[in-house]
Amino acid sequence: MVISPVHYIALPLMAAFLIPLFGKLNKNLVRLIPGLVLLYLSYISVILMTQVITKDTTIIEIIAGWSPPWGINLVFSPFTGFLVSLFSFLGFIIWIYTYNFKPEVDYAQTQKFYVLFMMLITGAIGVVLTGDIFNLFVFLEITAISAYSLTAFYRERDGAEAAFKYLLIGSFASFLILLAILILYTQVGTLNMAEIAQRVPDMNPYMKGVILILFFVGFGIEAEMFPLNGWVPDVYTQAPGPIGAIFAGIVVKAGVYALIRIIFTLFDVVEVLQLLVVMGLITMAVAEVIAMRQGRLKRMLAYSSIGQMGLVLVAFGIGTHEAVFAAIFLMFNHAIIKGMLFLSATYLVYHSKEKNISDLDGIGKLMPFTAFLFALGSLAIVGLPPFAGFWSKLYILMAAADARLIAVIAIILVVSVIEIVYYFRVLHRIYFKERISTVEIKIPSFNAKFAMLILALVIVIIGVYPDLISGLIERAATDLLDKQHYIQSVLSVGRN
Amino acid sequence: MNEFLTISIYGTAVALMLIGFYAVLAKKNLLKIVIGLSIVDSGLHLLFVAIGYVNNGTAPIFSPEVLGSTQAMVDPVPQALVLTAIVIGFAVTAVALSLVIRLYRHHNTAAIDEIKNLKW
Amino acid sequence: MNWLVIPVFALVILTIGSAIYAVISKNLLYAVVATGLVSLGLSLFFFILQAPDVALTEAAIGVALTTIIFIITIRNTTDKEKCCDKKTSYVEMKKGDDK
Amino acid sequence: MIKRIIVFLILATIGYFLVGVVSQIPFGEDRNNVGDYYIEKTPTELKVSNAVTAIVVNYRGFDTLGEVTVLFLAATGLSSIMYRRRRKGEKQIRAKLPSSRIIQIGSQILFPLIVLLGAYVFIHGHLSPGGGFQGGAIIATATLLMLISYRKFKVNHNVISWIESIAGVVFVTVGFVGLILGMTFLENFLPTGELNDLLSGGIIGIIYVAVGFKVASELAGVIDTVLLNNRPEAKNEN
Repeated sequence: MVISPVHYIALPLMAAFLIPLFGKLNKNLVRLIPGLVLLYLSYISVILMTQVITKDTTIIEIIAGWSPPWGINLVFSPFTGFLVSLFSFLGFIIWIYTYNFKPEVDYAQTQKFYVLFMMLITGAIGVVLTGDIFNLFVFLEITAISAYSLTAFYRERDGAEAAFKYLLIGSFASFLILLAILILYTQVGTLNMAEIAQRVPDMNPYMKGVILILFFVGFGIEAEMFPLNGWVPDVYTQAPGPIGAIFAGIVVKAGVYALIRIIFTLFDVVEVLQLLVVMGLITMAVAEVIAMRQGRLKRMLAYSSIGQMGLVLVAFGIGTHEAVFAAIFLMFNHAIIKGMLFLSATYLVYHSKEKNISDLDGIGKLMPFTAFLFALGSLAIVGLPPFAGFWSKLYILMAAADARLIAVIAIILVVSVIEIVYYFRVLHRIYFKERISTVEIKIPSFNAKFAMLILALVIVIIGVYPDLISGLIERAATDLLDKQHYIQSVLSVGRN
Repeated sequence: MNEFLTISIYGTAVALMLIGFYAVLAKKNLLKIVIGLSIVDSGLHLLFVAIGYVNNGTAPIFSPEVLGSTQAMVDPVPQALVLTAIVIGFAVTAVALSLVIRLYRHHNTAAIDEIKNLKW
Repeated sequence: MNWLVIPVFALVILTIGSAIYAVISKNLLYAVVATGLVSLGLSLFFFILQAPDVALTEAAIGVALTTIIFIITIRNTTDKEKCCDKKTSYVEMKKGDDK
Repeated sequence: MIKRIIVFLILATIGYFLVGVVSQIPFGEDRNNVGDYYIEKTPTELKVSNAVTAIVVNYRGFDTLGEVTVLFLAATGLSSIMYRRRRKGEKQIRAKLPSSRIIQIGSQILFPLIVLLGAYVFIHGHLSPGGGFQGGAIIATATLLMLISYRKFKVNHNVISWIESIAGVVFVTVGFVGLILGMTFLENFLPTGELNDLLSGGIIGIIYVAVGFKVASELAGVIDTVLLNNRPEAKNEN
């Protein structure tokens, strides 16, 4: 059997269906299998990416034997492949971290946790890979339902409230997306994204605007765009720690991907890019200002995450090749760095009831390793050299300068200062204050330390040698901007 | 006749969505909100099936008698999509209701304004 | 005029009427039954629109299963929409649950 | 009061928008889209009578795989959300009073009939309206009937999880067989037979039966989970 992109979806599904049965054989298999699956996915990512990059092709995987306009297809191009590889790799690292996390949770719950954990990642991968707009919706729902359930996983927190809030907003988003798909189908008569892209230019402009607005708001909710992002901090705070890392590192990225794919490939409306810049700036500014006022560590990280997503949207909105390159670079950096921040923060406030920042006073001496990694992540995410975050911010500023967007540069710089202030406030508490809090500390288990260390190494290495990854991102940016190539490579598959 | 069918079906679909949205926005009871969500979904499903309709069409099922006249068949694609959408809607409703039960157990109320984190 | 006009009209009234009742009713149990009626009306609409597959699905999932899950939820919680003020209701519900 | 006005303003906006959009969608006009292709190919190449089934299971079979997964995740998530650690000596109580004799006997007679109907619906999914989802839902309803009429009726979770897993694995395996045989995922590899025959449509029948079993066991599991948690002492325990 040859390696093909369909393994990304089919294998996790198979594993998810089998986990209840394997659990009867040996209880540890339940924890082990998701890791093996994610490891395999990372492995095929390497193989497929090499194939795509060296042969300079786009792999189109047909499903059920019906060629693209009629059947569903998966698209593994440099851009989607890059994101999918990122998701599988980060998912695997987070799995290593999760392996011994909260061992006191009952077996019945552990089993469900791992099924939902794996499907959360698989849903996000599916959103990125699929070439069919309704199939994208289905994968979005897979992600959403796992996310709702995982948010409410802990009984002793207020997870159910956060999950209900998330569910309300999420249902609204899926309503808008489904309505948009419906109107789109009446106008172009197809669900294949390449064919839609081909037919959209001839569409009634009024309907085009309507569909674009519906998609924009619907996927904007998933991408944490202002103003419908009130659910984000609650969900990130209430969900189990590693799941917060997955939300920040993987799930949001899938939402951003969907939004970008709709805007860049499906529709040919230029004005929407300016709207994207404006919305991104508002999202970023509002979120960072609120983040400064947060007293709880994870809420602060959540608002910071929203702010970074705003920056990604701004960069995509500028629309030039350099800007798109910078945006994809930032997506990568944010996934790794914010993932690590969430993972280390989880242990820093493990036993703290309120998860307040003030509980961190002087913790640097008690948990040197975790605190050091958190500090490293903070320095990286605010964009200080020589860490990975520096390069992406620099590229965004350069792209904005090229496009002569002085106001954008000014806002980004001001916001960066705010970011530096609130991250350094936390670092100050960690290292330069005396410990007064009586909260017990929890030393991370070995595998958790290992997982965080890998992410930290990635941050440092990419910071020193950005060229290691910039080649891939360059190709991804070219691929995203080349709409005709996407349409042709998908539609040419079955027509010969 | 066709105009009548058009107006009544599109009208019902839009009316259902609006009624559902009213429940979601204005009601304070968690269960009422979930009911509202499911009514919104119903309206959307009706709209979906309606766009596939063809005047005087037949159901998209081939029997020996209709094999010759496939033109008069309604579009099967929206119907297939609605099948998926209905099942997904049911799944979301079930998860929402389980959250309602847990919130009720925890706070002993199903009123949205007595649960602190839901206010925003 | 066509023979369909009157049944369609009745169906519209039934569906929208039940939806409105489901939203305004103070008793949640009635509201849930009304939601089931909306699904029933919908399922008949699907039948008129030549979608027997969807009609069957809506009848099985929308009318039967959704309603049942709602009813079970109400049995687990309360059937009053407004729960007076919290202090008195707490005691009342304790009693009510024991019956 | 202000809140009410805001709500009505929002509703008016949504309503205006929806009416404006919906009035532009033509109703009842002839098809000219991918549906044509499906209607043309379904009876000739797939030999399936029900075009909706053909789309759901074959042309867009990947959606259905996703959809089954959504239901599976809903069942998993639901039982994770409702989970509580059982205290010592605590029993799971369900129905508060046993139902009357009439209901018990009636449901005893109805139960096999409803199950039979459900099985019929999903076995004939490619010939007549209906299919895995509908049949599965019907069977789940039959289980519910037994649950409410017999206090002691137990849904065996072991059996349910076996059926569920095996049905899911069958679905994915059928997909993989296509891949192994050098075709694509979920592609039909069996002879398609004759139109309007029970054994027509190749893998469509297998998949729909698997979907039927899976949906039935998942829905029965969902209902049972929600019912089991209906306990008076289930309060303030967290």
